Amino acid sequence: MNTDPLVCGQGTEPQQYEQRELMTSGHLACPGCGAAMAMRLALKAMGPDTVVVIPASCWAIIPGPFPYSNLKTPLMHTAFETTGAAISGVRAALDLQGKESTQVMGWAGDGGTFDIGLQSLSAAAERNENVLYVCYDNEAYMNTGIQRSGATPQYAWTTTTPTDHPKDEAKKNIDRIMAAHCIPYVATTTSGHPHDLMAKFAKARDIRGFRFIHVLCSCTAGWKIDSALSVEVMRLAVDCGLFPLYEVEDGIHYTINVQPKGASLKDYLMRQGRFRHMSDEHVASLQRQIEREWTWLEKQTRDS
Amino acid sequence: MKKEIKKLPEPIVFKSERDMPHCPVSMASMEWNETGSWRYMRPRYVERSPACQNSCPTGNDIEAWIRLLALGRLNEAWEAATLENPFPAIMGRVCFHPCMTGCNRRELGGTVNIGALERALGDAMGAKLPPAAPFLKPSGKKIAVVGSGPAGLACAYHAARMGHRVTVFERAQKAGGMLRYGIPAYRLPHDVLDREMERLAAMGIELHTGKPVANASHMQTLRQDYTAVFLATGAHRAKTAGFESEKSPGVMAGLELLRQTAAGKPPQIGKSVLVIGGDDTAVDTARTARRLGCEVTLIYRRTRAEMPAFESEVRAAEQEGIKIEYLMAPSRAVIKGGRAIGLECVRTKLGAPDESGRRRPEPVKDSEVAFESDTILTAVGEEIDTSIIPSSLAIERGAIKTGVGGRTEWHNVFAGGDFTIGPRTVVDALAAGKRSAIAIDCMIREEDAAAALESASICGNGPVLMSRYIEKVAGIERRVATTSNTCIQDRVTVFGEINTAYFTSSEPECAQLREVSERLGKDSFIEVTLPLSDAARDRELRRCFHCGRCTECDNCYIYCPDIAIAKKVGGFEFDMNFCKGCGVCSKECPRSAIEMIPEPTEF
Amino acid sequence: MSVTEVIMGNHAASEGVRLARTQVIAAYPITPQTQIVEKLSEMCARGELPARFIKVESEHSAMACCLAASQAGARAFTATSSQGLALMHELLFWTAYGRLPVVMANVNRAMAPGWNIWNDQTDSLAQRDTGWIQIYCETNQEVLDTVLMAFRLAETVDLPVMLVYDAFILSHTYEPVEIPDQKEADRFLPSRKAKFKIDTSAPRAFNPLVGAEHYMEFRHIMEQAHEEAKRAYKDIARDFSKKFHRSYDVMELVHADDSEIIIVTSGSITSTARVAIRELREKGEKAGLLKMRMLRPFPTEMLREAVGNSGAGKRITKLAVLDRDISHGAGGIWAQEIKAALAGVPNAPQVFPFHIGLGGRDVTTESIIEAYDYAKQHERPERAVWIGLKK
Amino acid sequence: MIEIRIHGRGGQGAFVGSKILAMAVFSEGKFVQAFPSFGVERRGAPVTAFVRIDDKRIELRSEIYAPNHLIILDRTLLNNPATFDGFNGEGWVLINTRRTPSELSKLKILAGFRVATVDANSIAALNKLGSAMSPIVDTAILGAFCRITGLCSIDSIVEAIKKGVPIKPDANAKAAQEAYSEVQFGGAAAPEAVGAEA
Repeated sequence: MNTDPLVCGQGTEPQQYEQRELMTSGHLACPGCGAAMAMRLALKAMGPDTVVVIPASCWAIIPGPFPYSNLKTPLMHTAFETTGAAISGVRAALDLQGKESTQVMGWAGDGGTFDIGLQSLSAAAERNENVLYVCYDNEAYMNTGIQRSGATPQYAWTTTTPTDHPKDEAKKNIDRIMAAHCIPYVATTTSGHPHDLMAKFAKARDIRGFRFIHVLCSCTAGWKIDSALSVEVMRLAVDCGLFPLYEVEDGIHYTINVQPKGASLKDYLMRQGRFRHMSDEHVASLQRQIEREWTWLEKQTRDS
Repeated sequence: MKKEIKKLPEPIVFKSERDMPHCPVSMASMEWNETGSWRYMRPRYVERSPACQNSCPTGNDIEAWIRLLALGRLNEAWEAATLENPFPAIMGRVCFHPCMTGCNRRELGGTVNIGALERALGDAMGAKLPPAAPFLKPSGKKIAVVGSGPAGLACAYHAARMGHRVTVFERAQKAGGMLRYGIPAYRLPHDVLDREMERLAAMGIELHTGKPVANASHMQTLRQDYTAVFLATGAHRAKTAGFESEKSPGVMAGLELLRQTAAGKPPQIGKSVLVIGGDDTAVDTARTARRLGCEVTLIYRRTRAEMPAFESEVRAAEQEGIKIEYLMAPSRAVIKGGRAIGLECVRTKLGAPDESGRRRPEPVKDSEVAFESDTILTAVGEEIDTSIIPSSLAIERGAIKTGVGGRTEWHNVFAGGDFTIGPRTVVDALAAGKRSAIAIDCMIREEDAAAALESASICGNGPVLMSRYIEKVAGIERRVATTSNTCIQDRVTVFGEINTAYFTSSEPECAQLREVSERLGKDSFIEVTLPLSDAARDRELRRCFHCGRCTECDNCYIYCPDIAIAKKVGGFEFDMNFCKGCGVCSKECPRSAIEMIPEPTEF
Repeated sequence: MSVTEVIMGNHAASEGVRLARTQVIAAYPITPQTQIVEKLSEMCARGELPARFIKVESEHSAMACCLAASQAGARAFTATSSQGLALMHELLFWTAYGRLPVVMANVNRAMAPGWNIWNDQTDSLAQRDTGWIQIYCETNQEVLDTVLMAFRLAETVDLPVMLVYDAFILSHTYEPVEIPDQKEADRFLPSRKAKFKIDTSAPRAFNPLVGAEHYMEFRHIMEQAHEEAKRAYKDIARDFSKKFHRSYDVMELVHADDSEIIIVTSGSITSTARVAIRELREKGEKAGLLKMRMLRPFPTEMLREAVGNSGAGKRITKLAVLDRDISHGAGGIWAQEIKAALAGVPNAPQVFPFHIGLGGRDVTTESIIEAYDYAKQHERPERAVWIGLKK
Repeated sequence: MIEIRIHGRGGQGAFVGSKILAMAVFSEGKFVQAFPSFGVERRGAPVTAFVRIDDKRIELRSEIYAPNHLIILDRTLLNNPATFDGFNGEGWVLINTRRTPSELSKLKILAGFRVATVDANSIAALNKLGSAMSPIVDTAILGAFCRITGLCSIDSIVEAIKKGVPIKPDANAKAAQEAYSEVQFGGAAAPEAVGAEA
């Protein structure tokens, strides 16, 4: 796999991205929506023989109301906390119909994954269901108007963690939780790294068993950024080390895919309204967290 | 505003619940929903001049040919390169490449080695270069060009491409002027030059060599026989270095050594040679003498820092065993038997800056040094031989006085290159030749040359682009198209407009030099600079930012959350029915080829 | 050839699920339902039932699995009880409103707290508004037969069916059950043909956002499906009776001809009530019995016809409704339903509500007769009577 | 209708015993119903199971309050007066014990009852059913029960065991047959005398 995150747009040659679109225009995502980008790219990698299962989330709205859909693949909306179970059910039914090659892709937000959906996710992972579970993580309950979730970074503003008392707790490390299930594949990526994202989806597609991809997706409304900055902030999240891009295979083999370019954490934070109230002390504390995480991650990489 | 026409599906309307499915299930896509109405700003593809192009006096569309070369589209690359600048193989070798000074890559690991790439392009075409076809129909007009140096050849070339019949008169036995007689063959091999001359001949340009235009009456005849005359006889007269007994035998102009050597008849200059000067001619002289088997010492008044010669040339000279005495000024030739056998010099120190901005060398008292020599070669600059200028034409600062497009006071006589005032570089000569070709064409068309040149130049005062000129006069689009629906902007792309996230800092690929032993061996005028390896060339091609030009890198296409960018043959197209105006495409364009503009409104 | 075996109610359900050629089973253990899925696990493990059994981590996920599998075209089954059913509540709507013909067995167990694993119908009755068809069973045979009927009904009208039976009294009780052979079952229950299903060759989005401009229509369309379910049930019951010689109507009125006071039951109490009625009749009482089998769709018209005294010579004066459930603050749920169905019917009998046997309290013939006697002795009902309460 | 109540402790197999008995009786053409005391079974805790037998379909679904027969799988349960609740003494009290009926007849609580005994613990232990500490005695006792009551043949019991006991069916069947031979019922009345009217 080409792990150069910059390969997109760097050279002269057209990138030969998959041109087939499995998502249509006219959908209801906000301008610059990182989650919309993620779905489009993911489906390009997954191909048309894919069933998408979506719980309550922005993506429950984005595809459009009855009688429409913006996906050219089957899509089943399901209850908020059920993604892990619903994809298991679809998988079982398809297998019995001999459609074992059809991919089943759960597509849940951070609330539906880190919080309310963790139980059914964990169970499906424990059963090693032959499905792909995607968490598109925009770091808060955006669809309901920006409330904190287990994925919200520490010190962030949300409507339930106002600037007078921003979030006390650190972001839950869902990737370690999933890796601890010793499933065949866990990966992190962002919509700001399309090449990395598509490569990981393509890799996941060809693995049997439970696969988990965590996609950081910017939310212009919730992160309080200009829509044009949507991709840039995702890239900075990686380049400042806050959101490491890595893979874990079988729960033990760690690979770091992208080395941060050493962007400044403060620069990342200050571009976003949700962090702008942060003191230098808070920034320093977050920086220490980043360093701890990287120390741990690099140790895993060495040990595996 | 233009209404985008595209047949969109209609929304589904259920008149009765009987028409509805029994469960909530989709029946159609969302493509009825024109999210384009959400937009405040709209994107558009723009094309801006790359900084390199703007920095090149000829307006060489470097980005275009680098792009095409990287894509393996060699013929198109050649075509793009020779649109503005006729001689890639020559210029790749001899130009000092002001384009590289302008290159935005400088900020991220170092400027693109355009010179090496240009040479690679020129050489890639092989032994036979394709003649350039005229853009315009034959005009039936005859143009005389006097002098076959870079200015004359450029004028001839561009005039021929505009459909005129061109005859070039050259005093020397072979065409090329300073390219042939001023630049040593180890820098610009003669077969490279010959190839280019053949190509010009194949374009129908008549080259008459050994035909000096000796005097004013001769010139009068020309201006009667030809619709226009372009004078580009160059500056060949060596300036004197100003030391005592400079006229003695044993002292000769470096230029003369170069000329005779190029003509295949190198003079006898003995074993031990002193070269006086610090410019490229001085270095060329020194290195040529070295190749003729001499021990060479270069004497320069200032320090290395002030030396006008290219750093790389000076380094190469040193490698080749040429000794350089800095802060040393000649005071007199030591004469024995009527012949200079040595040179007395005085040490200098640097004083206050002079009018050139460089610190003036001042002699140090009682610091005389003497050098022995078989021959003293002077290379302290050249000047114009004004004797061929008719007396009715004004002379200004030692050169013929010219106006717009090199037009002299005689209405159909133009002049350019070293023959006129201005920077005396090969690339400037090429630019002057092109400007005059356009001015001559304007004269023929009875159009205002000043206006034409201004509108054909980048930002009105930058390099003049042939592509713009022919597009204006004949509507012929020769721009190397990037993407469709592009708004061409007369603006130069600055480094701040490059999205550096998409580029990694990388060192340029540098051309290797031939081993010194080989340079000074049997075939001592063999080309010193080696071509880039294919791999190095390909790496270097990929270092280009392609400032301000769409390369179809797919970034806009791949990020668009609204699938409102379609990939078409030869570029992309926005679908304004759906574009929500988020601006991601513009922000993420690595090279600033998309801009956001306010959504047009009728209110 | 069918065989008759002495099996427990839970295994009767399992046999029905096997005979229905169920494709996807997802379930979670809860007393007293557990033997259903234990048995199904064995069947799957032995290959007797070529289904996928997903051992989920909760009832909630069990229903999510089933509805998703059903959406993908499979025949899906789960079983639960009490707390588990309550945990599923949200997904019961998803299944019904998604029009997915999932079949679920619910073994009636009381709700906590206090912890009580014994029989009580409040759990399933509390789910009456979720859009599911609900059928209550009296015997183990009826449990097995109802599984087959439930799938056929569900797939005919695209609605999920909950078959309901009593904890322990049926679930753990061994009694003879005739188990049809597979061919017989297949003749009655063809394989499922979904109108729409998850299929990458015909991609559709299921359960999208439905705005106010369509939501009400969907509710109305589904309400019509419930009406259709009543008609379809009759056909299915008739066909079942023809093929298996056992008949199950939506309701059963015993001693319809001459009864004056009718004991209304559902589930296993019915059996004991049959004994009680016999005893009463032996004493000369004009006692009758009305067994309610279907809660949803509620058989309003049939009820009115059966006890509405519209026929000549009928004179049913009182209905003693035995509710093994409670909707606190409103009384017995069956009684409410029956009262509502009879509201406005001229000459309709008086409805006497009784609470009986809550939380596994044993229901004996004596306790049923006590209710009968109360109804007989009182001219009109006042508040609900609690049978056997320690006062 | 004949109603039988089995008293045991969790782990002894009272419920399985009731099921096997029902299956055996059913195989001889009678209607049956078998059910446990509805509760949370814990090893060692007192449990009961019930069997109803009738010539016609059994509708009654209440618990059994007046059993015709009692089967007592653990003699310590004799200490519990509730064991004999509702028992009218018409049928048998079958007790798992080494003692003979006559030895037990002195016990006040059994006064007036027809008592049969069998050392089911030993039989089970010899057949390796359960452990020495907690033998599983349900199948053995059924052999004894059918002998004394004649409600079904030992062959039907053996068949039912083979069909309905998942583990060690042969050892269980052997235990039943041994108990059938070894049961002591002290020359009491003929087995068919009880419940014949059912």
